[in-house]
Amino acid sequence: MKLVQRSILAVERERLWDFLMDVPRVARCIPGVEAIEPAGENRYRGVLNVQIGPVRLALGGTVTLEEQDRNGWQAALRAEADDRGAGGGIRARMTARLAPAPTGIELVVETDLAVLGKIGEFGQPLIKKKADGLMQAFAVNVRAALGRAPSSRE
Amino acid sequence: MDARHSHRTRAHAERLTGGESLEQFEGAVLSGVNEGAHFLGLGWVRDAIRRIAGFDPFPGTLNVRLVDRDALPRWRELRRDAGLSLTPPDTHSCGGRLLPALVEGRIPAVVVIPEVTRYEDEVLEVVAPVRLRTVLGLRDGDRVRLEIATRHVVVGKPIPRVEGSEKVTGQARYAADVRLPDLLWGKVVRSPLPHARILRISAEKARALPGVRAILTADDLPPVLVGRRMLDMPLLARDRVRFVGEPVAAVAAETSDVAEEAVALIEVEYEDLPAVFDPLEALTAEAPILHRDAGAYEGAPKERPHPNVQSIQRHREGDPERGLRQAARVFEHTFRTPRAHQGYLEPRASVVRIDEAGRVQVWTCNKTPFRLKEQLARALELPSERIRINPVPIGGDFGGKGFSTDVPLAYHLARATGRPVKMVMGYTEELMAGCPRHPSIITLRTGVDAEGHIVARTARAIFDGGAYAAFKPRPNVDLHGGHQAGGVYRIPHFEAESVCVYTNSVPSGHARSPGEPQMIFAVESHTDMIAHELGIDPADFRRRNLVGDGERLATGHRLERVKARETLEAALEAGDWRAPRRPHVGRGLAMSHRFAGLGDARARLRLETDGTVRLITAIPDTGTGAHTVFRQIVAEVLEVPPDRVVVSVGDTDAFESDAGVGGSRVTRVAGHAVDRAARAMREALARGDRTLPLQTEARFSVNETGTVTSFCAQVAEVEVDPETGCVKVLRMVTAHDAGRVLNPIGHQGQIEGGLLQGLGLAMMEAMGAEDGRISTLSLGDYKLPVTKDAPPLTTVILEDSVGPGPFQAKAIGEMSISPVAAAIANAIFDACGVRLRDLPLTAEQVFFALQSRGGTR
Amino acid sequence: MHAFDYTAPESLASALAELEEAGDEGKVIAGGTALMILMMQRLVRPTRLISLRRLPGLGRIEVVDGGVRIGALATHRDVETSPLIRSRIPVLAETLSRVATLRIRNVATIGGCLAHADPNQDPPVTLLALDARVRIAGRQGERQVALDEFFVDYYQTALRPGEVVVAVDVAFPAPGNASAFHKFLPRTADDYATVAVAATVTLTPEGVCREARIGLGALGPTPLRARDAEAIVIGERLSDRLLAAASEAAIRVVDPIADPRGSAEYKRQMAGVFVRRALRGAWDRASREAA
Amino acid sequence: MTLRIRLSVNGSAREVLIPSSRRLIDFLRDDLGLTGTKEGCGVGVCGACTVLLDGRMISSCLALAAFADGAEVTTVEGLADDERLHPVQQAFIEYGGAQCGICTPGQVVAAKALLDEVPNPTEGEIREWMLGNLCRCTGYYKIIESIQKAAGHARL
Repeated sequence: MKLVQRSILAVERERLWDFLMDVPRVARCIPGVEAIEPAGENRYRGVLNVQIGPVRLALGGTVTLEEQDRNGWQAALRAEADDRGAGGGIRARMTARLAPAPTGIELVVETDLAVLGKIGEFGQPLIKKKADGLMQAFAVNVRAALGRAPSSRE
Repeated sequence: MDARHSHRTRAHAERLTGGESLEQFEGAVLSGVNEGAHFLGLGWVRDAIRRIAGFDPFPGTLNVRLVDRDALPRWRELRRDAGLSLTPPDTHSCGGRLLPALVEGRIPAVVVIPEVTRYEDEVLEVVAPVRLRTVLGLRDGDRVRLEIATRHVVVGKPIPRVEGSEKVTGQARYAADVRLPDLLWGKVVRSPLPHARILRISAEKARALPGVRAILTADDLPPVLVGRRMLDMPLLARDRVRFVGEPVAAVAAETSDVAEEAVALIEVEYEDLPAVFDPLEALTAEAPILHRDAGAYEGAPKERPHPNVQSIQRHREGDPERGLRQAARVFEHTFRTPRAHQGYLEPRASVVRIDEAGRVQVWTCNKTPFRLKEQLARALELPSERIRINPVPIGGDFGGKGFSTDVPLAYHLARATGRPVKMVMGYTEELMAGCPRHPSIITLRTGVDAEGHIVARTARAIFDGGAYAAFKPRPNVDLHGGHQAGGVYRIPHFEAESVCVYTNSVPSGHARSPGEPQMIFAVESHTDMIAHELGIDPADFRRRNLVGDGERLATGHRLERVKARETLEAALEAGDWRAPRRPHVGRGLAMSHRFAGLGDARARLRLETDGTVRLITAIPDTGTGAHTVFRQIVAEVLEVPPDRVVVSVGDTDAFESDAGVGGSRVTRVAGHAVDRAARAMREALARGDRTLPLQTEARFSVNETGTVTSFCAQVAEVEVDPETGCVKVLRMVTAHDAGRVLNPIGHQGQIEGGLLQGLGLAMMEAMGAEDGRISTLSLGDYKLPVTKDAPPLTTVILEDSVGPGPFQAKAIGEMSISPVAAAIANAIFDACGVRLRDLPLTAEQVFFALQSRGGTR
Repeated sequence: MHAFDYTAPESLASALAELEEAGDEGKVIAGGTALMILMMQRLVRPTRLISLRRLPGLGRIEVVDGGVRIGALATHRDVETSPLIRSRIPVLAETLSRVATLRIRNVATIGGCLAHADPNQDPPVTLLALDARVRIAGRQGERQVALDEFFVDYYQTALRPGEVVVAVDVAFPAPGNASAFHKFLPRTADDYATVAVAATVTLTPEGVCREARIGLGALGPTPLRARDAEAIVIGERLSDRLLAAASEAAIRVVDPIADPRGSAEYKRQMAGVFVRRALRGAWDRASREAA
Repeated sequence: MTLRIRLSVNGSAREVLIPSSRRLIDFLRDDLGLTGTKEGCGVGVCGACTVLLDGRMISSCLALAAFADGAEVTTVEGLADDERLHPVQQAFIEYGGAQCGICTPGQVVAAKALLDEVPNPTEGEIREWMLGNLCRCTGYYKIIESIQKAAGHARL
């Protein structure tokens, strides 16, 4: 399933870029992410906790920064995580693009998400909705994180 | 059935009020002779009458002397051959014979013929539940009219199902019910990805789980490929997975819970490969290739214009290009149908035990056990004598249960553990990795002349075959759909191309009337659309173009004894085609035809010392009622009461080969085998061969379709809610050119079941998928019709004696499913002017179509 | 299924104690029709299962303070066939009779239905329109929550850890009040609703709407109230224009997801149609009542 | 965890030890060998696993065996009275209510429950009651007819 999240942030492109390339920091903007740690070059290990009512998933896996094109202001990362208890997981490829916008920088995050195994059986439509919600919260948190930073112009 | 029941069956009523097998005799009442009365005094005779005739006999007979001397020779013939034998319980008593009859057209009775009689043979003794002299006020010399059931005393009657009692009491043991000592449970790890390389499988955690007895991956198995015809599928994915749900590893454990847990603990690392899900995209130059060299697979068709083609099938007659050029008008429409599951309620189950002698004992819901044995021999690399498929009833097949499925895995798990292994799929697995009906994209292009005659048609059908062709049994791995592109019409110039395509989706397989509901939906919608464009009533347009006696179908197949027109007219009449309609109500029409199936079958009969006749058939019980029909055939030929015939299914040791169930073959092919075995026995008995047990055996094989087909015409009446688009099917009419109906209960059951499956395909059944992942993974999301969806139904049976089966039977199992969707789609158009070209015909589709047109007309 | 400890305490107090002790690892079960599926799918794996099935008196349906109190353990079928419900709050019996199949209704409990908080279920839709209140018990005692504050998100409620639903209270309809429930089932009769709408309307003797509530099912992350639509009809007389305005207002609050029962856009459109139908249905009944 | 439960199955009292996670259907089929109860969809939709728990029909695939503690369970094996079939069973044989037979145990159990509660149901009542018992072979017509006939028989 494909998800697109757009948000406009009133920061310099460079600053936003540097923030986004700091994977452990940016990952904390996704609600439910815990304990992100490096696991090799451009690779990180971590856990994403997701709750949908009684269903609580602890998706443990890796995030790999696959592409960093600072000239083209585009990056891509790949996330693979599984919940062994349930016997399922997610695969996501996310691309982030930064483009100038009248009131700041537009951050466009495109996610191609696959929900695998038992978790997928729970109901793809609902999971899509949840993932969409997660990405929205992510955008809000990024904005907040940058806003808190001292050099913010907001 | 009473008036409350809007569903009625004309054939039933006709049968009960008399019919062609009743012969008229007239006699004069006389008194004095009372041989029969003595006979009736015997308890076993009374019991037999009760059983056969269904009444308690009045203890006394009415003696009648035939009046018409000309009728005497016929009566003597009947005395000798006809009726049901009354076989005594011991050899000291004398037997006799019963002929069911009606007295004065209303009182059920039997004519009793004791084996030894002293009196003249023109005297009949009639037994009824009442004292006939009193009830009819008869005196000696009075005339009495008798209708005697002569031929087909058993065939054609609504005999209840042979195995009914086991089924209603829960005693019938299906594959999943097989319990063996030391049984382990097997489960499969399935691929979560549609197309990927397998990098690593680690099973340490699973292996460490208490109760786990074996874990197998492709590395533990021989590199064999399996398939019903084309061998393109590994037992477990080797290096690469090609669809979500493909087996990657197998586990055996002490309980199913532990096996399930182990499955979750097995870690498989994959590397994604580009995947393709759309069959049209799969045929482009850039498409990912699923199988590097599919042409090299055993059983693969030679023609392969693109590496992702599973099979391609063409029909060509005349000069379609010229035909289209010369046509007054040309119409082209494209239709789509979705992936659909057979919906049987018994998920596939397999049990394998390797016995002390090293033989592989198999219990599985497979409808073609003898072919399964051959498939297994190759898959397991064993001589076929080492494999024995034990018969079990099958909880619904509808085309889906012909593949070896989990049996090879269960075998390897049994071998690895030294214990028997049971594998039962959950319904989620059925929906994810069963063998659903092929989704299709069908384009029809038809040229019509100025008088409304179809002169030419080209058809292109793309069937999404999924990741493997292994589930298809046809020699060319194709579907039947292509050759039905001409429908029931006379089309001189015709070309059809049907292509099955590899995609990264669950492999498609056969489903009741493979390919045909898809194609008939397209053909019969297209037919209606042309009729409307031409301003001709859809029934008239069909009348103009229906294939006639001695004419050829579009494929060039010549037909005889064609009843297309009669079938159409019967449906129109029963469906009140011309009656006025309320607003938002519409009627639609659709037709189809189908030949009875081909193949080979065997049957063995044993007359046992206790007088029972045991039929041993190779045909498993899939619920169609085949065994009951076989019982009737044997009873008819041998003139014994049907309950004297015991039907049992032989395991695969019992015969050399048999084509099994499928393709509307059973009554025609296996029925003939049974008929031949019974006739052989009758001849043996006639020769005076009385050494019991007496055994006969017969084989029947047919490879030519022949010139007789069966037609079906249906009328649907629907009501559309213009605010929601919701379609309610108000009633259905289904008319069948049925040949001779051997068992009206079973025959009607096939019609009704097929019709409701057709309604499911028309209205709701569609497997959703996103990126190759089936999204309707339970029967809560994938809906099958329920009691309230069965519309009021009128069935019209046109019976006659022209079928290719025994007693002139035709095929029925795959007849009623195919026209339903088109009949309903055409009715929706008639009701609200909306033309739907994609199945299912959802309320949502109708709603948005109405919206875009700005309301109903 | 995974292994777990199972207890069936015989008093509410001990059930609550056990639940508290189990903490995150515990789950209560009543009818089990929803939880069993989640457990079989391995998506919920409690190590302690506390059955409420033996709790005495929790299945009663009784008159309390001008209304009816339905015990959490009352099954759908109990409510559907209760003479009290049938005579006093017929729309509730009607709603329950449309849920799934008899086998499920024989087992699934009202408390379980509310606690499961599946936005596709039918009873909350009507209970919202009836302004029901949920009674909740915890170790600290009982509390009441209005139903429209009870549902929080998909499958999520205002229940705090350690709490269970013990009853739902529904007031008897006032004079001039009537309700209607519409479940749109374009596929099969045992399906979840594509959309479900319940409306309740109280009319003055002159036919003016004094009070109205609209519940929506399968149209968002929780069962919803269409408050704007309610406000539009209050103080008005029935007309096509009024119904059209109300249904447009209702469409604005829905946020359905696409599933095999329909696309999001179709569900939105159907929300409009069925708000209209339910309002009209309730209105017609209420006017008959008033007449 | 192992539980001790007491229950009656088809009239005979039993006291058994079961794992607490045992489903009722597995208990009946695998522990007691009562394989007449079938598992179809596994999610309570199809009705193949219908049994009666204290006279009420339920999906045994969605019930824990523990739920049957202290209760009376009736399965298809318990419908016939000695050798005499229940009228519903008899009618299903005679009127073609059974074809492949996999849904049949659930159908006859559900139909028995119906006739116990509504001895003389209308066709509409039959369709409503049997809504949750899927059949893929018959198209339901002959099931409905069988139940009507059984009701008629029961009246005699």
